[in-house]
Amino acid sequence: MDDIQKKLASPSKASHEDIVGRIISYSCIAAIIILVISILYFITSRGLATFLTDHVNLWQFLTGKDWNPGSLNAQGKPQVGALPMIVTSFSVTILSALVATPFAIAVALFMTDIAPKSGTKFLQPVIELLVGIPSVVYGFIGLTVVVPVIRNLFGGTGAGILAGTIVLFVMVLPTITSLAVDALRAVPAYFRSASLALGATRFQTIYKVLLRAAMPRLLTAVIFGMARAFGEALAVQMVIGNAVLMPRNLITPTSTLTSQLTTNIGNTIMGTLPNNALWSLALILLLMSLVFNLLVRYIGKRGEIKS
Amino acid sequence: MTPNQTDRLATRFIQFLVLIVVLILLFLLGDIIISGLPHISWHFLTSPASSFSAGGGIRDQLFNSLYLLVLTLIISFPLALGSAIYLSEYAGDNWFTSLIRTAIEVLSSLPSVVVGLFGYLLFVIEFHLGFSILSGAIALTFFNLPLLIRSIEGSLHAVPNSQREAGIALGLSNWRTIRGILLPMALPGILTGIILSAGRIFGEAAALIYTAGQSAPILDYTNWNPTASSSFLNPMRPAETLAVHIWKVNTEGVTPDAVSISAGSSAVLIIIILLFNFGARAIGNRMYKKMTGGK
Amino acid sequence: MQAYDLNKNHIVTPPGEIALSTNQLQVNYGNSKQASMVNASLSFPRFQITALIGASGSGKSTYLRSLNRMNDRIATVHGEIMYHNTNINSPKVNVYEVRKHIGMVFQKPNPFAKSITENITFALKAAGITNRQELRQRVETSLKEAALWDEVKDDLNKSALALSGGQQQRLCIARSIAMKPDILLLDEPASALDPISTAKLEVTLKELAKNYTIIIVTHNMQQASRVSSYTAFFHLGHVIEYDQTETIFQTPTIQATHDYVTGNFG
Amino acid sequence: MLMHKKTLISTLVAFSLAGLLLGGCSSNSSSKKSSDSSDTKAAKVTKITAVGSTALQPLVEQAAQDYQATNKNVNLTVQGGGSGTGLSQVQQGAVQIGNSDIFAEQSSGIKAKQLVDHKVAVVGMTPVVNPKTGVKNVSMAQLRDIFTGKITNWQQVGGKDQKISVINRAQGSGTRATFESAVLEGKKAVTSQEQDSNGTVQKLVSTTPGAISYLAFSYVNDKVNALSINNVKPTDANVTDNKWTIWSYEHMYTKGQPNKATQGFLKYMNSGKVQGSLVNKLGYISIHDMKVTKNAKNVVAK
Repeated sequence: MDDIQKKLASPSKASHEDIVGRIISYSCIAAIIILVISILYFITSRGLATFLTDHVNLWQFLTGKDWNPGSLNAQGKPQVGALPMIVTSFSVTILSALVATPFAIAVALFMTDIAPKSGTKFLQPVIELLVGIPSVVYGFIGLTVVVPVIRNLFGGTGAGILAGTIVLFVMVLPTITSLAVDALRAVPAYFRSASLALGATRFQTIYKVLLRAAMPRLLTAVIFGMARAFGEALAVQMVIGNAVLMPRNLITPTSTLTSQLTTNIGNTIMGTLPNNALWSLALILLLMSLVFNLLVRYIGKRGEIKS
Repeated sequence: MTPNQTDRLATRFIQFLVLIVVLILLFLLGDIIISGLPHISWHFLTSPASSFSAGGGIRDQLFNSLYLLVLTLIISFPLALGSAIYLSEYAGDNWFTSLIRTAIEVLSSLPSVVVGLFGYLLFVIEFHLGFSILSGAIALTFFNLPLLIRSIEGSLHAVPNSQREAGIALGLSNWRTIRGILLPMALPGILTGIILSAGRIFGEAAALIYTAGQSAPILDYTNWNPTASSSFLNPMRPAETLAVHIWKVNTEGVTPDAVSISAGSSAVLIIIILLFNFGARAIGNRMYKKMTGGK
Repeated sequence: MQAYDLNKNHIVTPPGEIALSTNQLQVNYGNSKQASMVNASLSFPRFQITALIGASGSGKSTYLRSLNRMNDRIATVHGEIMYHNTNINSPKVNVYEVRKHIGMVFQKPNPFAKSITENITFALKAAGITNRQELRQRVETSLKEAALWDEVKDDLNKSALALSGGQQQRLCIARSIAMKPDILLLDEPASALDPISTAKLEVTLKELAKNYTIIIVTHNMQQASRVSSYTAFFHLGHVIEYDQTETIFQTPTIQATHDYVTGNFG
Repeated sequence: MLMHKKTLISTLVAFSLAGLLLGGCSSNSSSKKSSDSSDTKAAKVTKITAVGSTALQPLVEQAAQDYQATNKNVNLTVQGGGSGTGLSQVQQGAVQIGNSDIFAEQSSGIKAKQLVDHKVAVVGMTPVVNPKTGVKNVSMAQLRDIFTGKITNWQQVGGKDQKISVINRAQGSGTRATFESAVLEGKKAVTSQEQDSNGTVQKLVSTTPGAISYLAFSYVNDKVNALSINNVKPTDANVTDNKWTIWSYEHMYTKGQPNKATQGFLKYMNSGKVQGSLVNKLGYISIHDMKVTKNAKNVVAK
């Protein structure tokens, strides 16, 4: 056996290093898994208590329209119908995403194709600043600016889905934009040059080639934006009005899952139905965020750019 | 309409939308800073808050915010770094990795109040950490981790694969390659990510109300013993941060100057976040220039 | 493209000392059932330059990258790679040692974002060489061997990214040979370089062949005929012909090789 | 300059490793540390935590600060979280004092018998309306009809022709419980906007045309109109003899009899120092000034 042969057969400093590296990074990921499992278990167990300990019918919970967990209805059953909040949460989420998407894509296109240099230099900080503004501040601006404007334009109290949508629009804009920028940047440059070389105008290239090639990732961006909107609490709570009523139009006070949760969690007694019911709302939020993520994964898998 | 006209029109339209976004930001910044700036004074920044009379400042809240930020980063950065390395360098492309990714994403979209209560019941009560900066920092770690992991992983991903190959082709271990070659190259991106996530920590309120608490006991800035209960360095003391202060002053504040305190605090918060952003950019650019030899 | 009988081949075993040989090497990328490389059995003579030629997708790079286990994470490799009487394609073998002895230079120059000196010393330090004197010595020798010393000796602390493409590639070679490997694998090292840099590189390679066994992948047939003493022709994942370079280019045995080297291909 | 970068990286790595250790064992070591420190200092410093009602928080917080200035052996932490949180935590024994706006008996899920009530202040509440409604006085019956949704226009109570928009407080909040028990007589409030804090309610009522809600006395300012009920004005004096009926106690609950240190602080809360000046400064009514008492069933006695 020669020297080299021996070296080849025995572990070296490098192999030890790699074991150390693996241990470090694996234990980090293990710690995170523990964190996630603990919080998921925590929310799930509390959220399910409404159904398991208090024997609330799941179907009634999802479709009932009366939310008043502290008191009983005519049949002596607790009033825990979460439908108005579910509907409102979805409405503000979808509406704000619908409004934000064109703006986000416009900003992204501006940064990637129309004015890549100055656009990025100037708009990148704009986007990051929008992320940086705390939701408390968004909420107060919503309360002191958006709500009065809506009240003056449409009457009523001003609080409602419209106000929530406007506030959330600004809040999800940066999320969607930065992901849309990534999506557009991922389209290989030769897609653009090939299209332009064929005589297409910039708009035709953007519309027919870029947006189409980037579509799966753009969709992903929108869904991430929706996930953010769905989970936002403090800002929405201040402008939505917090009345657990089925929304009849865009300007009557209503309530989202998060706003109800934030408003009432401190006032309920742990272990009682009103408290458990709120945790069930949190569970819905958790499940929805799971659904959004699975959706993203599904779209991502189907739409990978093959190159 | 000819294609060229459409093209021009579409460009105008895109520019118009961009303009609106910029105007929204300018309006937000303007609104916050213009209404807050007149209330910011040296006195405001350096005197303690008052619970019922006018003229209170935000000295302790400001310090608490910064201290909490540092503690949160000390806890979350190493975890995020290790996990990001795992995800970008070690993880295979399989269901397990995708499960972990989904779990991390779910973590980032949890409503803060839920995380706050979880932190309250588990850390404050169960682990006897009490209302403390430490509890708050752990709770904030939950939000910060997904952001940090995503940005670190992104920065590692942006390092060309040829650098990895160069490293291991020299007989270096993967770990040495990551530490010595990939991380330095990813450093500007990682730093930017940290600073941007710092903005989020700085602005978080709901999760802190139940963990770091919403009262600021008088701090002794001359006591450097971190185990003394009045020391400003004690991580086991309750602490109200600037964002929580804004929330409290606006919701339950009884001081006559609540409005101006809130406006001033918001402006301070935004200015600090602005500084973070510009800092991140400047540091990132500088490091990038150094590394590429000024090219 | 004309369909050739891929199982018809002509493979010689070079006389003299063999530095590295493969036996029935098969490579599958990812989970793909379709092998990118099948049954490659070649022997590489010590202190000679061997060229691997073939069209894009012929499997020559795949084969080369398997030789120092660079494909470990992206592909499964079956078969034997014999080096110093050891099958280095075994999971038991210390892969880091393999790569120390079998160095590799890539298609695109990939210097680290460090100074020129650090590019060379980084791996040396990791390997446990800490003596400053020795480090300095190795930097100088390897840069000289890679014919880069005269151009950079005054700028050793400058970032390697500030060098030209050709210089970067020679730095990458210097970085590899500073580890004192046995064998040097080069994966189309000149493809990103201009003709002048390429010519310089070829001269360097010929110099290096005095001390190292070199295996080079190239799609440039002139380059193969200029620098190598043995040449292997790859086609669609099969080794079709392996012989002395002169024989391959002037009197190949197999029709496919003939068509390829004369340009009547595809 | 490259050396500089390298030191930065190594600091970063060192930093992260240190943090990893810290993060990894933070739950253990720090909990140990805290119990250690409380053990070693047990002779000297006792830790008291009071949690709950956000309405009571400013008073207790300020009192605690003053108290600690003279009593160095007590370490007081005062936090909000809501009355529900306060009651559940004190019942579980997680905190020493649970602050609440409502009687423990009124809260389902709380075993009130285990808890000892310490009333420290009285809060008066008043209906408030947007100044432009033009209404200054209503009868109790009218007020009830407004909040149950029977009266929907200000014209019906002598104001302008304007729709009434009711802003309620969060379900389960102490303020709402007090208001409903004093005004609604067991009827159910109309489902409407809910806000969970005095500050937000004050802002909304002052800006929303036709708005009505209710606030603790200390949050009433010149931007909102406080209503008189049956021509009784919402003043502290009227609360003390129950002419004004919408008021409640601020409670500090302990589980069983409090320990010595907690007892000392509760005594201080009841002393002239707090009751004589601090309570009034923060807009509460001193418990000493009350000429009547109210029990958990809302029965008032002289």
